Amino acid sequence: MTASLLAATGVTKHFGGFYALEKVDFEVRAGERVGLIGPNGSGKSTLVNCITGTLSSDEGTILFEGHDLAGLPAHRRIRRGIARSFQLPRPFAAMSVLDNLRIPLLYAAHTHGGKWRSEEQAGDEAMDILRQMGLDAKADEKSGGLTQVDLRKLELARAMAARPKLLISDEAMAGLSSNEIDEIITILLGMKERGIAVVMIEHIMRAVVHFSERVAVLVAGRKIADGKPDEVMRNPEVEKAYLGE
Amino acid sequence: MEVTADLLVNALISGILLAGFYAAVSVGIGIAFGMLDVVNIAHPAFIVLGAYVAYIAHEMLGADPIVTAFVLSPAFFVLGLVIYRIYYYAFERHGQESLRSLAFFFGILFITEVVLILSFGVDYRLVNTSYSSTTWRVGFVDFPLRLVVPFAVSLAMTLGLHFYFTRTFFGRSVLAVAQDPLALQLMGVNPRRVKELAFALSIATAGVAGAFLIVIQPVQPALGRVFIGLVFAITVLGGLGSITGTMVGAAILGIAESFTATFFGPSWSPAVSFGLLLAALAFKPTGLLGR
Amino acid sequence: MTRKHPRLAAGLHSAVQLATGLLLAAGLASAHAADPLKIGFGMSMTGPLAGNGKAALLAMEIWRDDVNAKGGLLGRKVEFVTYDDQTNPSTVPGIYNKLLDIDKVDIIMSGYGTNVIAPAIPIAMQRKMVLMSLFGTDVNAKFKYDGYFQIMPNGADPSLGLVNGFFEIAAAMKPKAQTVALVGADAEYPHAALEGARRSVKNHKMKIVYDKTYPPNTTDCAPIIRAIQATNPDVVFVASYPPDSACIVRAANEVGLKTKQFGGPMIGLGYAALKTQLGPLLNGMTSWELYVPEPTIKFPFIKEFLAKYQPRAATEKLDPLGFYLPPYAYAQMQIVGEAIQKVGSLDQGKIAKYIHANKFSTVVGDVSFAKNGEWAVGRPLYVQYRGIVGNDLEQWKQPGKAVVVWPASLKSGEHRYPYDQNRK
Amino acid sequence: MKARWFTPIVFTVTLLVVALALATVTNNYFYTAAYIVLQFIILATAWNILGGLTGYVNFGSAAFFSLGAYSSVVMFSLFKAPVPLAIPVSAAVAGLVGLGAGYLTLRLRGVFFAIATLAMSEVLYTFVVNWDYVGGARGAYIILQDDPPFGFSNHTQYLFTVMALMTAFAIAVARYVETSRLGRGLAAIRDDEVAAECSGVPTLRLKLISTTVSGALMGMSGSTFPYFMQYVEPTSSFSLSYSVNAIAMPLIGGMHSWAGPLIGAILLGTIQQIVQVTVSSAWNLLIVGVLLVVFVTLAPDGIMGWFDHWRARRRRS
Repeated sequence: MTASLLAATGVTKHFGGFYALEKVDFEVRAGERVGLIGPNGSGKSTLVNCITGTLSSDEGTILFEGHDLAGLPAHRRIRRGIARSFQLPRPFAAMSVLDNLRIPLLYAAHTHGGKWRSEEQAGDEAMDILRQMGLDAKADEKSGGLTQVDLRKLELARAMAARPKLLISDEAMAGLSSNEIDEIITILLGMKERGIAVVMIEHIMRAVVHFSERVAVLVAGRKIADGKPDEVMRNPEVEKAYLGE
Repeated sequence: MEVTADLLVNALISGILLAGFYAAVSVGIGIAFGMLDVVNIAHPAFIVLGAYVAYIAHEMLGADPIVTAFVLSPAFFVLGLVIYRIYYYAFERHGQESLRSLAFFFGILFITEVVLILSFGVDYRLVNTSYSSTTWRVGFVDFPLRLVVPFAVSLAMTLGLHFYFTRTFFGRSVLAVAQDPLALQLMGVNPRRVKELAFALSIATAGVAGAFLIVIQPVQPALGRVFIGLVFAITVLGGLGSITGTMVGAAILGIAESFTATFFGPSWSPAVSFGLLLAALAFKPTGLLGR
Repeated sequence: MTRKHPRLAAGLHSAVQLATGLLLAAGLASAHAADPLKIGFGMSMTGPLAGNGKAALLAMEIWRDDVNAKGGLLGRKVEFVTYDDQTNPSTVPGIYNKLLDIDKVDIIMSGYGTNVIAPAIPIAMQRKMVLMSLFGTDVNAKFKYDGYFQIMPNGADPSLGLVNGFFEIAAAMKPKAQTVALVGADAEYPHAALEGARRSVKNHKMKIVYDKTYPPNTTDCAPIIRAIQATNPDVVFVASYPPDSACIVRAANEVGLKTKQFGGPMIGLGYAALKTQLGPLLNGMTSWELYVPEPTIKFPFIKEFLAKYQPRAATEKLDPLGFYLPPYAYAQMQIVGEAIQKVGSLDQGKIAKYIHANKFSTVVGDVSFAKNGEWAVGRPLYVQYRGIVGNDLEQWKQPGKAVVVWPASLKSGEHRYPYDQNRK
Repeated sequence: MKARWFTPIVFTVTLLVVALALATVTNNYFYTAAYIVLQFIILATAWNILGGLTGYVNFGSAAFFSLGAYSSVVMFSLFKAPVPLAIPVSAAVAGLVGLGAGYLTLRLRGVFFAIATLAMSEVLYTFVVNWDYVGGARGAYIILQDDPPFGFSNHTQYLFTVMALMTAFAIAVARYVETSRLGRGLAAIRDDEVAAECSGVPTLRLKLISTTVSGALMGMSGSTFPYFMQYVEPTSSFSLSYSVNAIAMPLIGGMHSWAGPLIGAILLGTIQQIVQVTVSSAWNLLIVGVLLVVFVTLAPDGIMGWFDHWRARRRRS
């Protein structure tokens, strides 16, 4: 067992009287592929937001590589290596696809990628990433005009451009065709080679089971299961939560 | 300054009467900006236009300004329709364009001002109605009809609008349109049509508020600029998306102004009003009754 | 505008000059004897004081036509070059530099009011031009320019001269007024008047019980009047601009202000617009005026001037009475014109010296100037409005409606007090 | 053009133009009109750093301009501060207030931020009106008795030169902000603030830099105003026209680069100067109004937008 990369313990978040997360423990080891599933409104996105710093949690601690992330704003967390994609794509719409990738390359990647990049270097690296994603032909297009699948790819490409150690992919496949889903899965599986741990949040079970080494299940703000995919799927509580829908 | 019951009660009444006028002036922005997200900064210019229309009718026919305003409100309604059409084709169709539409309405503000200057000159105009110089006195409290009449009509108008927006199908679809135009379309309602009519309604209120304005104070073509800050302050302070929010905002600023003028020194009243707005924005950006 | 001033062509021409950077050295083109004599100034034609500005411009144009009918000045036809200063001081440097450098005017005059006079003075000083100015309040106190003159008849200490009459009336009441409330708008002129009032109150050994200002666009002045009433003053002094003059007068009537004397230098009450609109609400007030048709006021030629002014003002939708600013706008031109004619040249130094040294007979009476360019002896009027019925304009052209109660030499009636018993 | 050459070139061109003007132009009207146009170039350029590059609409440009002007008034009243000293202090004061406005962006976006700046402007105006030391509602006089320094023949020419150099500085700053890493970060904030923060952009810090720089440049443009007028009063220095022009000029010129506000300000500023001395200002207002309506409806990306389109089309063919 490798050491834990991300260790969240007892994370609690409430909005007024509504508990979106209640004492959730969540762990990711370096290079691991983890699936995070749960019905709508179960708190998956809230957990992502608490980990990446878009929201601050009310209780609990989140350690990344052993360091407490408490109080760190989102931009400092991505600089430590936690990148994310958004459920609804949020491109920098007025910029070209290439420039979208320049932002994390210039603002996040330097901290653990070793060096400040020049504009040219950032451009070259961005092009590399786009090539891997199959987006290189669209490098000069305005990102606002991309198709759905390209927007999803751009989300992932931009997250990768931060040179992360952990990538959280928030429903990158919702609404895509099955060919497109396979494309995205291939991209995510490729992360392992680069030593990037991936947390995949998804509704599409086929993809989750195929992809994940481990699966955690959130229901109504609590984690009800965590383990190997086939074990978790057989868990009666999980079955209830899903079949009961 | 010694605080006496006389001053206190009168300050409160003055503030409430003023609030009635402020509500009428702001309710159009409450609809256009608060419900439709149209930053109609030219609204005060239409109010001044309404004031001049009422003035002309009074000079030529001796008509009461407020009666004129209601009689002519269909004309303002049509003006609103036209402006919304232009706005729609230039901006709304393309989505996120609040800054450019802001500039657009600035342009409309200037053009309206110039039209007024060229047709009426730059002098202050004022209308004296039969009730302009009557004051009811109840105990030690004054009720000048110059303010009471606009207050009462304004209250009726804003309450009417409130019920219209909360109780009718059309009204509710206006409230829905900003939040979820797609769902509305699925219900068989054309969101553009809804916004168009609601915007036209907001301009119609400007005509009425203009009549109040010329009953209450002398008017010159550029007076509208003074009200820009005030109307947005009132709308934002009370909270967007409801007529009651506008009424609460108007009440707060009206009473604050009256109390500042009575007990501290009128010179500070803009600082108090806009300080309140800044504080509200800093601590509760959605306004006091915000959605 | 172009209808009245054929400036469009000239302006475009100068714009082309500016754009191409074609630049003539000043003084190259010396005036030919047959050339018209050009008088240039900015004037408020838009903006909050435009009503006054346009009326003043009309009066000045009447003077121009009168002079040209008599053969002009120095044998030259008089021409105006005017620009709209938008009642905005920041336009003034551009306007006056344009007048002097591009239009090459021979004489400059000021626009209306302190705000636009102040930034014109440094330019006049730099070019050593005489600046006859229209209704500034003690602007020269800081500049101390000897080519500066000012036509508002408040005397050598303008802010005190403006208000002194009001407090002399208060002091003459029996018993003498003891307590004073001062209130005014947050603008240049009212603050100057309030400053004078504080000094005058002190001179008359009275006591200030209320001293506040308010924003010029106040919608409802009743809270102010009530706060004043709560201090129960013998005298209420107001310094205001047109819109808030109306606000204060109406509030005083609505609240039922109880005091012995109420009024002051309230700009706007001199115009037909507010006179007719406020009508009977003015009764009993003690107000500052510059001309009223009382039998004691016998300025030479003023009737002739008004006979020319009033019909033209009516067609141009300007102040149809013309009692406040227009006669003085005309008078300042008479003074400058006479000085040029007597000096026999456009030598600015000699013109200034002549104006300082002589007494002028104008439509507003005899005028001579103190060292600081103000009237040597002030002559503001304080009147009490009486017997105003309805909103009819014609009644204001009759004597007995605005009775002069100060100064004693021009008095046409006695001051009646207390105010609240003379309101009806 | 290489970035490091831009600033020297701007300053060299500015100095050459100024020297040429001083050598050939004697009429002061040129200098006063040019001064006003330059003042608007700085205001528009400064506004664009926050409004165009960062996406936050400042509706209170007049307040920052006045902060600069009144800082100079205070300095002059205290010890007759010369212009070169008044400028940095005015910029610093306006920059500090800009920093404060930057913290508003924590909670306020879009129109709400615009309304907050408008409210701030009203509050500052009320303070100036009630502050007797700077003349209150009566206004303040700055009377320049001495001859202008550095051998200039009069104050107008001196202030014109100073203004031209400040304009060059403002343009250099705007160009630097736009083309640097900072500019990329601001553009990311403009497009999507949450995504920017999650891409490593320290959004708060960048917004604070943007509001501070923008405010400081606006303050700078107002700092020489009292010396130019020798008289300032609050109503006109807080005039809506500064705020509107600061928005309208970049909008007409184009908001995505430093050249947009420059072109817009030269165009609109010059038109206003010409109209002021030709037709009545009622028409002046009408021209601004019509230009605004026409440009925002027909040329959404301003003049620079046309230019970019034209360049793109030429490259393609």
